[in-house]
Amino acid sequence: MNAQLMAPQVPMQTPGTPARRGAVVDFRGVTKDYGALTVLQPTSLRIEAGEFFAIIGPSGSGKSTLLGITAGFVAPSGGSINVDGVDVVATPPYHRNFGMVFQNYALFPHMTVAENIAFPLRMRGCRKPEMATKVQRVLEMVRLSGFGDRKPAQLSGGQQQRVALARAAVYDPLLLLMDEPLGALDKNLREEMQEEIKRFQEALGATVIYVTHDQHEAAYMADRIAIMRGGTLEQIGSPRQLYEQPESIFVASFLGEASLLPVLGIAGSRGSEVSVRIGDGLVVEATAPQGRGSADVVCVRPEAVAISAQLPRMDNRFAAQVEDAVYTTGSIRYRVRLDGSDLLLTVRIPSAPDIVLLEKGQKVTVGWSRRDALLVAGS
Amino acid sequence: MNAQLMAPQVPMQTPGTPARRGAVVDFRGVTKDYGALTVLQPTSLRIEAGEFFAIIGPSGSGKSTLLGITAGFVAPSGGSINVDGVDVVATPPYHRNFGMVFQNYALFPHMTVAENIAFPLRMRGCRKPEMATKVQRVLEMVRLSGFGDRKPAQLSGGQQQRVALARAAVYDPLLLLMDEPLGALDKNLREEMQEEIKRFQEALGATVIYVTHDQHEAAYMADRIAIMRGGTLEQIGSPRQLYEQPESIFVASFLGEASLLPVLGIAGSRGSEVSVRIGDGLVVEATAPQGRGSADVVCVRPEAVAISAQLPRMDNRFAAQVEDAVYTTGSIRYRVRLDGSDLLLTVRIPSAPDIVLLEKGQKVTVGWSRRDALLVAGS
Amino acid sequence: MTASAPWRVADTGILAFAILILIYLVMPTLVIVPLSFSSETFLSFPPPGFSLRWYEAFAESLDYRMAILNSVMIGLPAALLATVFGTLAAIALVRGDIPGRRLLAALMIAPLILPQIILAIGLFPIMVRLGIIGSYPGILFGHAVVCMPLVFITVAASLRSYAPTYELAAMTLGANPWNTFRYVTFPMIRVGVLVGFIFAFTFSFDELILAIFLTSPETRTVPRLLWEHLSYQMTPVIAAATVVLLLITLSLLMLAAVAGRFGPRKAKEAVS
Amino acid sequence: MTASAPWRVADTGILAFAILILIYLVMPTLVIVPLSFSSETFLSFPPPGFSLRWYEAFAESLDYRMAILNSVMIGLPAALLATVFGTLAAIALVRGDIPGRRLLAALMIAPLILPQIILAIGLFPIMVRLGIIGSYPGILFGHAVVCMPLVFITVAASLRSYAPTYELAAMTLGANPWNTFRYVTFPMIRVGVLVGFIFAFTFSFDELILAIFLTSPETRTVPRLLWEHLSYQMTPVIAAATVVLLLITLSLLMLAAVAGRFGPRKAKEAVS
Repeated sequence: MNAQLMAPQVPMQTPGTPARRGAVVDFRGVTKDYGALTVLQPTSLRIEAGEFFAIIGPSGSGKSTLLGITAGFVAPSGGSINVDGVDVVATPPYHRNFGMVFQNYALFPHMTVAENIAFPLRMRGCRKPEMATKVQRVLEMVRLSGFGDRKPAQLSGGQQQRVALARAAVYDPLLLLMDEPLGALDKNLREEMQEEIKRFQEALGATVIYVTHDQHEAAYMADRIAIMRGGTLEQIGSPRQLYEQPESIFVASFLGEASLLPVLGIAGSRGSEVSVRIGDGLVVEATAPQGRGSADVVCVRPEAVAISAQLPRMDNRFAAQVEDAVYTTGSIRYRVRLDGSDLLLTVRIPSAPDIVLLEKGQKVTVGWSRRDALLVAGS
Repeated sequence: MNAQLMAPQVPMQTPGTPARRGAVVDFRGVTKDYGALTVLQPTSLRIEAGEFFAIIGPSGSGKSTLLGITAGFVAPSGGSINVDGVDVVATPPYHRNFGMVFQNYALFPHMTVAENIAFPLRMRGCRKPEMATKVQRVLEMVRLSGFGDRKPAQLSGGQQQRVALARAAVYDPLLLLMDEPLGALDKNLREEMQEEIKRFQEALGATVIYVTHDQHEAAYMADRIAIMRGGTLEQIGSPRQLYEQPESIFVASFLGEASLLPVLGIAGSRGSEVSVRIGDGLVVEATAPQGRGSADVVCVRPEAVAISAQLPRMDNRFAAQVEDAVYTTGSIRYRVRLDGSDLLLTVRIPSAPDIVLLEKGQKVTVGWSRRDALLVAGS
Repeated sequence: MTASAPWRVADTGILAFAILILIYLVMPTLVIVPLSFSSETFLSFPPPGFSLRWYEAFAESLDYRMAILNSVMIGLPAALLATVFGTLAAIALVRGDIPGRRLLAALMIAPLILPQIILAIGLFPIMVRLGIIGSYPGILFGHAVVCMPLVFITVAASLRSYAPTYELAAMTLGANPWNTFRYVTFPMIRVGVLVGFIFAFTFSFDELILAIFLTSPETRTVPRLLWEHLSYQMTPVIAAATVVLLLITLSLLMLAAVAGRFGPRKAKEAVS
Repeated sequence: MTASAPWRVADTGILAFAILILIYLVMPTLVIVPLSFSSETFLSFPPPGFSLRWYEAFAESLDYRMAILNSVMIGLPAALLATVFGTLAAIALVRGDIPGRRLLAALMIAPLILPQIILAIGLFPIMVRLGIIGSYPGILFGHAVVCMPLVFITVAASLRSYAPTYELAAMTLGANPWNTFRYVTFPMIRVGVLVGFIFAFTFSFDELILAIFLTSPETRTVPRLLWEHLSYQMTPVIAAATVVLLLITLSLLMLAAVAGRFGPRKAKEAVS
């Protein structure tokens, strides 16, 4: 099926496989303020051709503003946006030739599915027969071939989302903008649509800028993620980089779960290998990232921690006591208190039918390797 | 701190620890139809005292209707709801004495935080000094002591949610109803509030009925979960029961992820140990749940599957090929195709900084134990 | 059952209101309709006998024919003007980013609330000086202004009933402002515009005070003719004319209600 | 900048509309105000000299004092009645579960659209027969009915601006229907009710046609007195009276605008 998508009957701009290259988007010092209120600090960012780029952050972090500026709905207060080398800041939205998918789909309720999809082609003066072929092709791509004559209100949420995708892609834009496109869907449908969107992007070969507040969604879908906070880019990297090498406490706690143990002092160091004191007689063997100075906490991911009576050959080993135990889908999550301190540590282990949950108050030993204990700066 | 919550200065209905028992809620054949449209089939369900009971299901499954009937907003078409042995169906909502938390908080915008919380006490003719003490106590419980004089609009989403909790609990209801209370919050705030609500319920000792569409939230918070589908209860059980012993394909795929391998035939059986054929020369050693007949698929959870070059002593071992590999927060998710078939299997393994992702097309061996392969009936 | 309990209080209110409506709207009709079928020349109630003679007299009256024609010739262009400008004003104020929109919106409603007699007293000398007193354009523009608020209100309500995302979507899809209005905004508010037009026409058709001041015997409308007859003498012809005017008005309002019915509704949320 | 592009078209519209408003609302004022300060007895424009004599005449006129008193004595209770019933009707129709609410809502607006002359012609013989023609109750109830739509519209808009969850929450917290209304619904719609009341009073204060038919020389209101003077002779006293009436109306509308300003606003969504 994938192969069929790669070789459509109607020639795309670049025929054959691999599909066309998406646009390169280069933000240079883009800012936005409303009078005294700055919602977007000067932001520079380069998104590569064909990249699936996610922007995440809490509400008010400026992620929607950045997308609005890219789409042309919001005029930036400064800076430029070069798309394939051309500055589009002064171009009105209807001449930017990007595709955009909205959270509530924004399908025109008075048009049929086919008319909705044909709309951007009609605006481009496309001829009737060509229009029909293109609409048919893209309907097949989103597996809604028989639905052209229905009104959007007659479709389910997932189907509407697929029509919105089709409409935003039918004119082969080199850049697709998506603003929380799955925000209105149920959990399970959302997971299904995540795959659909990824498959769709691969077939299309477009660059995607994807705004969401769901970190799991971003981690699952994106090649790279930008985490925004208070109008600035906090960190940019692949999901794995952000998760395993967070550069700030904010990033460490925003993406996934983390135990953050405050550093009281340095007990010793050799290159990137550092021993830090986190309590009376509690020393953690940790790793310092290269070229960074301050170290305010030790970040340990819950799945890096082993928990049992005996832990052979672990860099860090502590006696602890179970504070609570929770079964979640597919895994068990313990909170343990390190003996001789008030420090809480989160531990997550995969569940299996024969695992019996540890009880509250039970004495345990927890351990993790130096490699999994990262020093992270504050703020 | 927990200890302090258990022994408040103002005596609760039952002083000392353990806190009061919540209400027992007994639904007996409760139905709801609008003319020819039945939105809730006859439903019987007993919720124990002090239980945290979640109801999940896709939109339109009847979960909100069931909650609305319990609250008294919707009159059932039939059946009774006994709360501590008394049928409340004919009782108007304002005499039911339940607490309820709404998705958008429903804090009265023209009243201060303290006035909002005092409102139910005022409706009960509570005297001024007692009112002030109770409001103060509950504000402390939700850690908002200094916020009594603010208007709800001056608070953040999480703070508003905590005020809503306080208001619904200040008159010590024996039953708390929650309708997607965290639906309007960002992912990270939501996880924080989940703990807050659990802690709050424990301190309060009330029975909670919690409606959500988020399966992870339900699994994390609830003692028992009811999964609804098309106006009926599909399955009831602890999160672990539902995840490890789903009774239908719907439950297996609604809660968490699952590889569902269609059963082509039975190759042999001995008690609950069954060998089933899933393809040409592909036989899976599986477990049949007791007392159930049909077996349409073999359900395998992604974290039960091991993936590597060699798999010693596994009940099931198959050669396979990697279809795709995705890094998600804290884990790696592979989709593999079993050799000699079109069957796709999902595998999830914990990630660590030194793990290198397998590449697409790579030959691997996957395996899982018989215990983790459950036969599940269709529909 | 229990769900609607808090509105019980309100139900009593609506009952009381319905009774008042009955007394003040229906009872006059119950008086006028029998009078219009009276067989006698004097307005006496109950009428001594049944006849259609006053309807015949109404139908044969050149004055009334002229008046109806005038009402239509003034009402249609006035309603059209009101609809065009009222719709544009609603779009600018609801969707646009104009400073002081609250004040401007209040200004839009003003002609509905301001006493028409003030308008009439002020317009009269101006029109006399411009030499357009009693002409079609004079009354037509006057009616356009007082009808505009009705269009503004209905169209603004239509615009507020959906998020502006549709227009943003149209723009990203390549529609310039005019095409966005033509293919997206207008179809979405079509019903509101139609209902506003009908309201505007009805209002102009029934308006009396401006008509008294600004029309001449050649351009006088039905209400003004009725008014003149009332000052002169009370005959059942007036009752017949009133019944006809009432029927026209009610038909137009019914038309508006039917149009509203087939308008786009907000997607009804599923119960659960 | 680019964001408001599609509404450029509408901006042109609002400009055109503003000009029309100027001509039809402001220019009359520009004529009447100078006239009222005229030093001469004849209405001539521009006025030959400045004086306050006509305002003195207006202030000393017993007729006008009586008329203002009448306008208030009719307007206040009429607005109060309209507010009580209009609010109840809005609550019942917006929040209740009454069958045929679309039709009932249309009925509520009807008195605003239906020609008042029909109402007047129908009510006149009934009131004559009941012996209440020219009395306070007759005109008072008449005004209450025609003012009610204004209250209904503003209160219904207030109710639609927030979800009924607040009332459901109040009920679960132990508030019976009356307490729910008193402590939750009413405070939430308070501004809408107040604005509706001001609109209703203004409308009654300015209403002419029902006043002509249903009041007597003892109960006549300011607009009717103005009207009578107009039929009799045009003096600058009329201009002075008109200016006063206009000022009262504008003050009331300003009051309504100020009240609306301090009303609860929808929580403004953060930009990002």
